[in-house]
Parts: sequence; C-alpha cells; structure tokens
Amino acid sequence: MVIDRQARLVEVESWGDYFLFTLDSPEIASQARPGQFLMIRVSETTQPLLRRPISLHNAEGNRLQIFFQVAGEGTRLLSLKKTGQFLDLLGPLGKGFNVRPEFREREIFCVGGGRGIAPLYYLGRELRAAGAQPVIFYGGRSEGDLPLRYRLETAGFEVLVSTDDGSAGFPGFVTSLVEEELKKRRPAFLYACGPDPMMEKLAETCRREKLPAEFSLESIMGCGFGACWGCVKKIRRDGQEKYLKVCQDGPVFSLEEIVWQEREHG
Amino acid sequence: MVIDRQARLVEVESWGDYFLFTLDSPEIASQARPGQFLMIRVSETTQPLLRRPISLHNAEGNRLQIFFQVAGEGTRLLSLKKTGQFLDLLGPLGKGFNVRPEFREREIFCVGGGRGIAPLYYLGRELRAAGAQPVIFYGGRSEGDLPLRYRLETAGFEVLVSTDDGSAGFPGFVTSLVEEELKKRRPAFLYACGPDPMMEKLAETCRREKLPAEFSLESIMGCGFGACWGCVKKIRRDGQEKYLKVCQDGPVFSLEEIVWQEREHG
Amino acid sequence: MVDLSVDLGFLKLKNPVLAASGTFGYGLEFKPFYDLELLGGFVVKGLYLKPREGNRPPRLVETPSGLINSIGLQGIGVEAFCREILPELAGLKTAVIVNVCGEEEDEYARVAEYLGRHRGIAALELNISCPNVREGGRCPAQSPEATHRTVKKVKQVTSLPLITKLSPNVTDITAVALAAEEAGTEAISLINTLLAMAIDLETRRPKLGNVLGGLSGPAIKPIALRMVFQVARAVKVPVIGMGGIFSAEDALEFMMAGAAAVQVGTANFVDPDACLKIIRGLETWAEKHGIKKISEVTGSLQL
Amino acid sequence: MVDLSVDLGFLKLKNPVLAASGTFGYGLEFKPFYDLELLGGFVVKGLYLKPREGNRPPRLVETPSGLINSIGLQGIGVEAFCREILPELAGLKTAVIVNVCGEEEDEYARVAEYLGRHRGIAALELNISCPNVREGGRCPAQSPEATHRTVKKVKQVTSLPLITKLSPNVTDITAVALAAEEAGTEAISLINTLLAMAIDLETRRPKLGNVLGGLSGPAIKPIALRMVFQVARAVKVPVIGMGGIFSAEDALEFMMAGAAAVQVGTANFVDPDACLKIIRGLETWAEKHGIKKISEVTGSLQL
Ligand SMILES: Cc1cc2nc3c(=O)[nH]c(=O)nc-3n(C[C@H](O)[C@H](O)[C@H](O)COP(=O)(O)OP(=O)(O)OC[C@H]3O[C@@H](n4cnc5c(N)ncnc54)[C@H](O)[C@@H]3O)c2cc1C
Ligand SMILES: Cc1cc2nc3c(=O)[nH]c(=O)nc-3n(C[C@H](O)[C@H](O)[C@H](O)COP(=O)(O)OP(=O)(O)OC[C@H]3O[C@@H](n4cnc5c(N)ncnc54)[C@H](O)[C@@H]3O)c2cc1C
Ligand SMILES: Cc1cc2nc3c(=O)[nH]c(=O)nc-3n(C[C@H](O)[C@H](O)[C@H](O)COP(=O)(O)O)c2cc1C
Ligand SMILES: Cc1cc2nc3c(=O)[nH]c(=O)nc-3n(C[C@H](O)[C@H](O)[C@H](O)COP(=O)(O)O)c2cc1C
Ligand code: FES
Ligand code: FES
Repeated sequence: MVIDRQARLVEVESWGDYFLFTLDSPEIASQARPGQFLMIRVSETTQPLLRRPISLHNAEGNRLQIFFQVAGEGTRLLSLKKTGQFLDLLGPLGKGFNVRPEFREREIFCVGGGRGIAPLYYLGRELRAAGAQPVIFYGGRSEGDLPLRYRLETAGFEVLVSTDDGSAGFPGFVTSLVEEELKKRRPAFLYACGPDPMMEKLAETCRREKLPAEFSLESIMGCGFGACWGCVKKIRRDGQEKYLKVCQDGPVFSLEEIVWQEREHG
Repeated sequence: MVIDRQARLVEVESWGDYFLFTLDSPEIASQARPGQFLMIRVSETTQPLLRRPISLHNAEGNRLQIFFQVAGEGTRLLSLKKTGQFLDLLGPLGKGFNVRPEFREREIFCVGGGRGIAPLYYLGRELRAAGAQPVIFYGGRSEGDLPLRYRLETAGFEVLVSTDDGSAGFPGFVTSLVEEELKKRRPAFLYACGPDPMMEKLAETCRREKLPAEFSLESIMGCGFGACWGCVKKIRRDGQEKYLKVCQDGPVFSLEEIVWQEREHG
Repeated sequence: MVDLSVDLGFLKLKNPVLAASGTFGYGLEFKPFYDLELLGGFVVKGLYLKPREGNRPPRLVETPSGLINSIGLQGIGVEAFCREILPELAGLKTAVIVNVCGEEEDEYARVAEYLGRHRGIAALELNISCPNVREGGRCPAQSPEATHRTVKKVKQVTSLPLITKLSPNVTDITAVALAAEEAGTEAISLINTLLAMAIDLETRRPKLGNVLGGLSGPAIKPIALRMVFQVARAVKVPVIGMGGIFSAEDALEFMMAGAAAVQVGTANFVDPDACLKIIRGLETWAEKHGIKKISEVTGSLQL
Repeated sequence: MVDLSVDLGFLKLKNPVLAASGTFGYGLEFKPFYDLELLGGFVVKGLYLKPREGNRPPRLVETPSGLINSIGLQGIGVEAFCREILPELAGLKTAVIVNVCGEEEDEYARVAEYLGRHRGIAALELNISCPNVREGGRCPAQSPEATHRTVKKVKQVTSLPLITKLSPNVTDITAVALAAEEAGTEAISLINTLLAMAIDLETRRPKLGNVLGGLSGPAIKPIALRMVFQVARAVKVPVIGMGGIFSAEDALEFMMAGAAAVQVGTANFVDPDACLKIIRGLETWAEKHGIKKISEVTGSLQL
C-alpha cells in the first residue's frame, strides 16, 4: 500500500460518461491484484474533500488502468484530467478476488452491471492465467452503457451482453441472462460487481443454485485503508454478524458472508 | 450591470505569474468604462466560494481584456482556464476614473505598481481619446514584473518604468520615479493603482505638490455590487468620515476623500 | 403547473424562497438582475433606531466553502429607511420583511413600533442573533429567557407579524425556539451565522478588524439543517430555514426537514440571481416528482 | 535547526502534532505510510469497557469542505485493546494517548481505571463530547456540571494525566472548559465534531443511518479556531486545538490562538501522511520566520 502522487496519465479513452484511464504507476502496479482498488484524489481544493474509490481495471508492467463512470462531482473532476497530468493515488487497497486452483479448466461466471464491469477485465485475465475459462456477463441500461464490450471481446473473452431496453444483446436484466445461461451450463464459481438490486437478485440465484460466489461491494469510504470505520457492512463471519470494513476486509466478500440488510438509507 | 455566463475566452497570453485574457462579452463591453471591474467566478465548486474582483484592462467592440497576477487559489484557478472555455462574469461594476475636459492637451500621470497596472491601459486610451497626454509609470519588483511594458509602448504611450532591484528602468520605487519626474514637469492630474505602501507614499507626494488625483483602491469583496457592506473603506465625503463601499462608491476615489487608516489587519 | 405558494398563516408567500437579511441590501441592489416580484419575499438588512457605522474593516474572510463576516450591521437606521427606501419597496407585490435590531431589549421594541406605523411591511424579523455587535459575539438568542423577554416586549408594541431569528451558537436550540413561541412569535427563522475566526500568519493578527465574525455559506449547511430539523419537531409555529442554501436541492432538504419556507443568504453574493434559480429549480424538481403543491414537501422526511 | 518540542507540563512531546482520535485507527493502520515515532503522538480510537458494534450504515456523508460521520464508536473494547494492540504500541517512542468513552459517568471511570493498570499510555483523553452515541446527539460536555463530575470521578481512579475533550455544541465553551479545569484535568482538547445532518432527496430519508452525525474537516475550522481562542484565554492548563487542520498553516493559526499542541483528524483520511507533512511544514515555516522554538508561537496572536 503506497501513495503515488506522480502517477502520470498516459492515455484517456472515453465514451460519453465512461472513461478509461491508463496510468504510469510502477510501484502500485507491481503490488496489485484483481478486485483491489485505489483511492484517488480528485481535487486540489477542499471540495470535494475525500478521495474517491475506484477499482483496478487492469495492471500490467508499470501501468495501471481504471474504468469509471461520472456519477457526481468527484468523478466529473476526475474525468477532466488530461493526458500528461499527474494523479495522486493511494493503493492497492483491500482484499481482491480469490482465484482458486480448482477452477482450472472450469467455466467461471463474471457478472458486471454498469460501472461494475470495471474490475472484471483484470479478474478475467487472472482467471485465464490460472487455466480457468471466464465467461463475462456485461449488463447495461442501453447499448451506450456497454463501452467495454469490444475491449473485452478483443481480449478473447467470451462476453455475453444484456441491455434493459433491448438495444443490444439479451433484452432484460443481466441477472435474467445469467439465469438463462445457468439452464445451459454449470460454472464452478461466480464473481459479481454491480448495483445493489443486481447483486441482491444474483445472490438469490446463487443460493438457489448452490453456486459458490464472491461479490465486490461498494460503500462510501472515508479513508480506504481501515482507519475510519466508515465503510462497514454487516458480515457473517466466525459465526457472528458484525460490521466489517469494506475497504480492508473487502471489498470482495464471499456470498454466504454477506448479510443483506433492509435497504439502507441514502 | 449584467451577468454574462457565456463570456468565451478567445485568447490567453501569459508571462510567468501574469495573465492577459481576451474575452468575448458584447453586453459588458458595451457598458464598460475605465476603472470599472468585473466579479469573476473562478470555480464550479464551493471552493473558493466567492467571485474574484478583476479590473477591466480594456474593452473594445465585443471584447474585454483582463490582466491579472496569480495571488492565491482563486487567481490560480482562473489562470488555468483555456481558450474556448466560457467564463462567468458580472459587470461592469463600480465607478470608473473621471476624465475631465480640462485635461485636454495636458500631461496626466498614470501610476501603476505590479498588477495595479491593469486598469491603466484602458484609462490611457480614454485619456488620449479626450485629447490628454497620458504618461504611464509602471513599477515592479524586477524586470519580470513588467510584462505589459511592451504592450503599453507599442500602443504609443509614453511609458516610464522602475524596478526595485534596478534590473530595468529607473532603479528604485515607482514613487521615487514619480518624484523625479515632478521635478521636470507638472501634470494636470494623477491616477494611481497599486499596493498600499505605494499608494500611501504617492498620496503624500500629491498632497505636498498639491496635485489633484484619483486612486483605485482594493478591498476584499463579498458581492461587488453593494449588497454586503463587506468592502468598505473610511472615506471623507460631505464633511463626514464614513465607511463607503469600495465596490459601489469606488473603487476609484479622489485623493482628498481617502482616510488613510492605521494599517488594517490581514 | 406546480403550486409554489406557501401559507405561513400570518402571511401568504407566492413561493417559499426569501432573500436573507444582510445579503440582499435593501432589495434595490438586486433590481438590475431580476424582477423582485418573482421572489417569495426578501428581508432587508438589519435596522437600528439610528444609523450605524458598522465594524472596522477588514470585514470579510473566505474560509473553506464558507464566508466569515463582521459587518456589524452598518446601516442607515429605521427613520432614513422609512423615508428613503420603504416608499420604493412598498408597492412591490412580494413580501417585504424588515430585520429588526437593538442594542438592548428596549431598542428592539422601539424599532418595531416605529416600523409598525408604516405601510408596506409584511412582517418583522427579530434579529436577536447577530454575533457581530456585542462583546465576544454574545446575543439575546443565546438565552431562552432573554429571547422570551425580547419577543414579548416587541409583541406588545406592534401588530405586525413577528419572525424570531435564532442563533446557532447555543447548546439547545429547541429551548430557545420554545421560549420564542411561548412569548408569541408568529414564526421562527434560523440559523444566523456561527461565531468564527481566522488568523493572518504574517501579521499574527485576526483577519477581521473585529476579531470574531459570523460564518455562513455551504460549510454550515449540515449544521443549519440539523437545527431546523430539531426546531421544526419542537414548535408548532412555521419554521423558516436557512444556512448555506445554494441550490433548489439544498432548499428542498430544509423543507423536508420541516421548513415551511427558506431564506437564501451568501448565495446572493456569488450569483445575484441565486434566488431566482432556486425558485425555478423547485418548480422543475416538483414537476419531475409529480408534486402539485410545493408545501407538501415540508416535513416530508421519513425517519 | 528548529526546536519543535513542546512541554505540556505533564507530558513532553517531540513536536506539537498529534493524530486525532477516531481518524487514526489504533495507530497501526498508519504504519505502512510512515514511522509513527515521527509524530508528537497519536490518540487511538475511543474505547468503551466492552466491544461496540457502532451505528447503522451509512455512516459517512461528504458535505461542502466537510465530512459528517456517525460511526458510533465501533471498537474492540478496552480489554481487547490492552491485550492485542497496546503491546504493539507500548514500545513506540511517541506519546500514545487513549480516548476514553462511557455510556454513563461511571463507565468513564472504569475504563480509565482499567487503562491505568497498563504501561505504555502517555495520557488519557476523556471523550465526553461524541455526538454519535446518545439520543439527539447529547453529551456530557454540553453541561459544565456533568463535565465537572465526570472529570472528578476519573481523576479519583487514575494517576494518568487527563486531557478533557470538549464539544462545540454549546452556548459557552469557556464555562465547560473552566469546569473541567476546576475538576483537575491536566489539559483541554477541542473541538469534537459539530452536530449535523444531511438528507437524501430521492429517498426522503436522512443520509446517515443514525440520522444525525458529527461534522469535521476544513468547513469547521473557523469555528474551532474561535473556540480554541476563547478557551485558551480562559484557562491556565494547556489547550490542544483541532478542527479542520489540513496544513501547517492551519496548525499555526491554532497555535497563535493559544493551542500548545494540535490534533489532525479528517486530514488523515485524505492524505495518510498528513501529520508528517504538517510537522515538516511547521519546521519550514519556523525556519523561514527565524523562530527557534515552535512553542513560542503558542498564544502569539496580537489583538
Ligand atoms: C471499492 C469501490 C470500487 C469502486 N470502483 C469503481 C470503478 O471502478 N468505477 C466506477 O465508475 N466507480 C467505482 N466505484 C464507485 C465510485 O467510487 C463512486 O461512483 C464515486 O465515489 C462517486 O463520487 P462522485 O463524487 O462522482 O459522486 P457523489 O456526488 O459523491 O455521489 C454520487 C452518487 O454516488 C453515491 N456514492 C458516493 N460515493 C460512493 C461510493 N464510494 N460507493 C458507491 N456509491 C457512492 C452517492 O451516494 C450518490 O448517490 C467504486 C466504489 C467502491 C467503494
Ligand atoms: C476592484 C478590484 C480590482 C482588482 N483588479 C485586479 C486586476 O486587474 N488584476 C489582478 O491581478 N488583481 C486585481 N485585484 C486583486 C484580486 O482581486 C486579488 O488578487 C484576488 O481576489 C485574490 O484572490 P486569490 O483567491 O487568488 O487569493 P487569496 O488566496 O484569496 O488571497 C491572496 C492574497 O490576496 C489578498 N486578497 C484577497 N482578496 C483580495 C481582494 N479582493 N483585493 C485585494 N487583495 C485581496 C488576500 O488577503 C491574500 O493576502 C483587484 C481587486 C479589486 C478589489
Ligand atoms: C454579510 C452578511 C451580513 C448579514 N447581515 C445580517 C443582518 O443584518 N441581519 C440578520 O439577521 N442576519 C444577517 N446575516 C445572516 C444571514 O441572514 C443568514 O442568517 C446567514 O448568512 C446564513 O445563511 P447563508 O449561509 O445562506 O448566508 C448576514 C450574513 C452575511 C453573510
Ligand atoms: C470518522 C471520525 C471518527 C471519530 N471518532 C472519534 C472518537 O472515537 N473519539 C473522539 O474523541 N473523537 C472522534 N472524532 C472526532 C475527531 O477526533 C476530531 O475531534 C474532529 O474530527 C475534528 O477534527 P478534524 O476536523 O481535524 O477531523 C472522530 C472524527 C471522525 C471524522
Ligand atoms: S473507508 Fe475508512 S475504514 Fe473503510
Ligand atoms: S463587495 Fe459587497 S458591498 Fe461591496
């Protein structure tokens, strides 16, 4: 875990509200694992005050990549950064996805909704390196919300897309697409990252199908490295339910640990 | 007085910390007079919160010009604006310099220190249009602090420069240069804009020489248009000393009105 | 079409947006920017019996997302106001509210009495909460007893409706609100500024000529919102909320927390047409959310 | 070479910068970023007798230049702390201060007593000012009497030096400070967070699971500075200032206003090495201004 205040932005790709940044950050890149994240300083003033958590979309050699969607002021400011500028990063943070030896030669479902697709590219690469066969599910509201589709496909992944409005791929929620595929094949494991309703629906499916899974959760973060106790979610571990830190004990939790709360405020 | 949220930045010139912006703002340009100022929004967030007061350096046709020095966060953010971006301006504000018919064919001293030179280009043009002969005194700490010298000279003004360190022009304070010139010639009037110590020294000189003068004052401004009472200075008017608003009753005051206070805090 | 009007009982407003005292001059300063009749109303700068010089400059310091001021209620006094300004305001079809000040309790009553003899004033706002005019920033609104006494005295001398403006510099804002209500105030407005300070490192002196000042702007919004929430649950009279409102969304938060109307202060400096933008934003938001009467938003927070 | 050390009487610090409670975990979280021994000291997160679950999430909301938190003192309890964490901290050559909490007055004393039996603790900080654990955000530091009683009880059961941490949610901060001093506190620290709130317009619910929370960060600095100024003039014991300190310049303002040392809170989240940067900044500033001992800055404000 290091602070890199000199991570040079070497490439920017964008599609509407979505941005893919390539950054030079050798030290963070050398330590990174799929499912981990960065805390990124978005402003030089006190507004917005806090860093923003963004997943590692990829790490290779000296380079990091992040993929994000403009959600508010912080990500808007981030999106304005230009090639050649330096970013102030803290990372890699959190515990990543666990890729197990027994996945070898098995199909693994990786389900991403919207910006939740971000960490799955890196995860897919790692799965492939471990000899597994990742199947990437990519859901969006509409065709324009699937900017990474081409990138994932050209990387050689099997990619199944869905759109709520039917403008591309399977018409309907990505969770229904997963259900459909489960009728046809039986993966060894499922990874998921996306908005709460998608995650809750997927959790149901996995439980019903007795499909082991890991979910990457989001939470508003104060620090990202365990100092503030601000990011907690209720987790069942060692026979107890307690508030664990998403930033340190997560953001990836195994499905059976997650205690789905009545909808939180805010 | 109008709000122009679409003032396009058409040209940027810069010398180190100093910036000259050319802006498209037909409505403000058509109402402007020398000595008036703008309140400029520098940030889209709440930090810094307030607009920043900047003098009109020039107005011609549809165009405005401003000249400013980076002094802190607000002016730094302003300096980062790029050609083609839009600025949010409020103006023209305040009462400008008073150019009188009797100045015709007389020499008029215009004394600017540092960023205080900003309004004198526009004033010089107006004086010339009224048939007067402006003599522009331009003082800076060092040669690098006189970025407008060339611009003033090529506009055909008589320009006398001074530097504290002697790196260009008269070696010493601009106030001493004025004293020297007063030994040689007798102007009809003096205008001044610059840092407090310069202004106080000049005030002394003018009083001693019985030289009528107008000074443009600075003050921290909340609104710029008379609503907050935040920008006041002690002014002697109608036989009374009272706190008048620099933004509305000024920023230009006639010398004999100004009550020089024991040094203010801050 | 959304119905933006709100009824405070003693006063009907065409919309819930008022410009806050001390940030809107005497109203006339904003005429170049828009038609004042578009406002729910505005509160003119605080008035004493006599003209006041105000505090020594510097009077303003910017702080992170905030502004400290120590104006000290510079102003022309109630007589000059009634003679020179009020006639220009009296004809406006919008609520003109006058902010009433006093060195001691009796002066509040005398200013109120004087104003009560004039036409064109919709209500008085009792400024017992300015931190810039007494030693150490103290003010009557820091004590339920002083608040009760002052409100009572003023109620005795005028039949104009009274809005009592509270100070956030207290341990228990509801105690003060209840005291004002008991003494007969028609409404409560809050918050005035938070007592604050800034230091210049180079001169080692306070940045404000008056040493202390009052903090306003977005920085204080979360504190103001909490206090409005607490007071709205404690009193029966309508509550007018303010403190850092810069957008329609901010205004809506205050209304959900229980405010029947809001005031916009510091935002007027940054954008002279801030009130107008907020009114339009309320309308747009209500339309989008299928709300027919904006007053339904008041107190709609779910716990 | 600047002498950065400060002497609080009961405790010598190698420099005046402490990390604030609740923003520095149990200290160990910051080991990856720098050597903890470079700090003047740090205050670990508040501890009760028993482990605490903390408040319902969401627990954080960002506001303009500020942060509202409603953590609710989640933590492992004093026993587990002494067993698992303290041994790792005890050897450090820096002041380890423990933030002491209690549901009621007796619990404070019991936590303090328990801690007093362990080595490696430089001082206790009595957290009678957390707005996140009692109904309506109330806390003992809102009353001079409750403050006096609690300090007194704790003093009776431990010989560890005591720093009493005050709440800004009061009418008269000096009255509370004087009560703590009278009851025998060795030092006073302030401010804890300001009681605050935020609302989600879409759900019409409070953004925090606990409804109310405490505001920290640059937004509150001007209020904190004013209170430190007031308290430092009222009491004789040393004052430790905090609230929105993000830079050496901020720290210097607090020292000029009368703080003998400072604490850095929210800044630790934004820059994990914030304390270190501030310590270096103090040194650079002192060198530039020809100051030999940083402690000379304390109270050097000129009025
Ligand atoms: C571990 C982790 C990894 C993430 N990775 C990515 C990523 O790779 N790509 C990406 O686009 N986004 C990612 N996010 C979400 C991203 O952090 C938020 O979109 C961002 O912080 C919003 O900031 P903002 O200032 O733009 O919007 P704000 O104005 O702060 O908020 C906009 C909306 O987003 C919600 N929000 C704010 N902060 C968070 C947060 N930390 N998590 C979830 N919702 C939040 C707010 O409640 C609000 O509804 C990740 C979040 C976490 C916790
Ligand atoms: C009527 C008027 C016209 C001006 N015209 C010009 C101009 O044409 N070109 C130019 O470069 N500058 C001009 N200034 C000064 C300019 O407004 C300030 O430099 C600027 O507001 C500083 O903002 P900042 O955020 O960069 O610095 P800050 O960090 O806010 O302040 C940096 C320093 O400047 C001081 N300061 C802050 N605000 C003002 C202010 N309003 N006036 C004077 N000092 C201030 C602060 O006390 C501090 O010492 C003018 C000021 C006034 C009042
Ligand atoms: C420059 C300034 C002057 C003020 N003058 C007054 C006043 O005369 N009377 C009053 O009751 N409040 C006065 N206030 C307080 C505001 O009316 C308002 O209560 C406060 O600023 C909080 O709202 P805001 O954050 O929207 O500004 C003043 C505020 C500012 C910033
Ligand atoms: C997330 C968070 C947790 C906190 N927990 C504690 C605590 O356990 N005990 C305590 O005395 N203060 C606690 N505080 C208050 C801080 O120590 C400090 O008083 C306050 O945040 C103001 O300083 P700052 O603006 O530098 O953060 C907490 C603050 C934050 C932001
Ligand atoms: S974000 Fe601070 S503990 Fe997780
Ligand atoms: S800046 Fe507001 S009155 Fe002059």
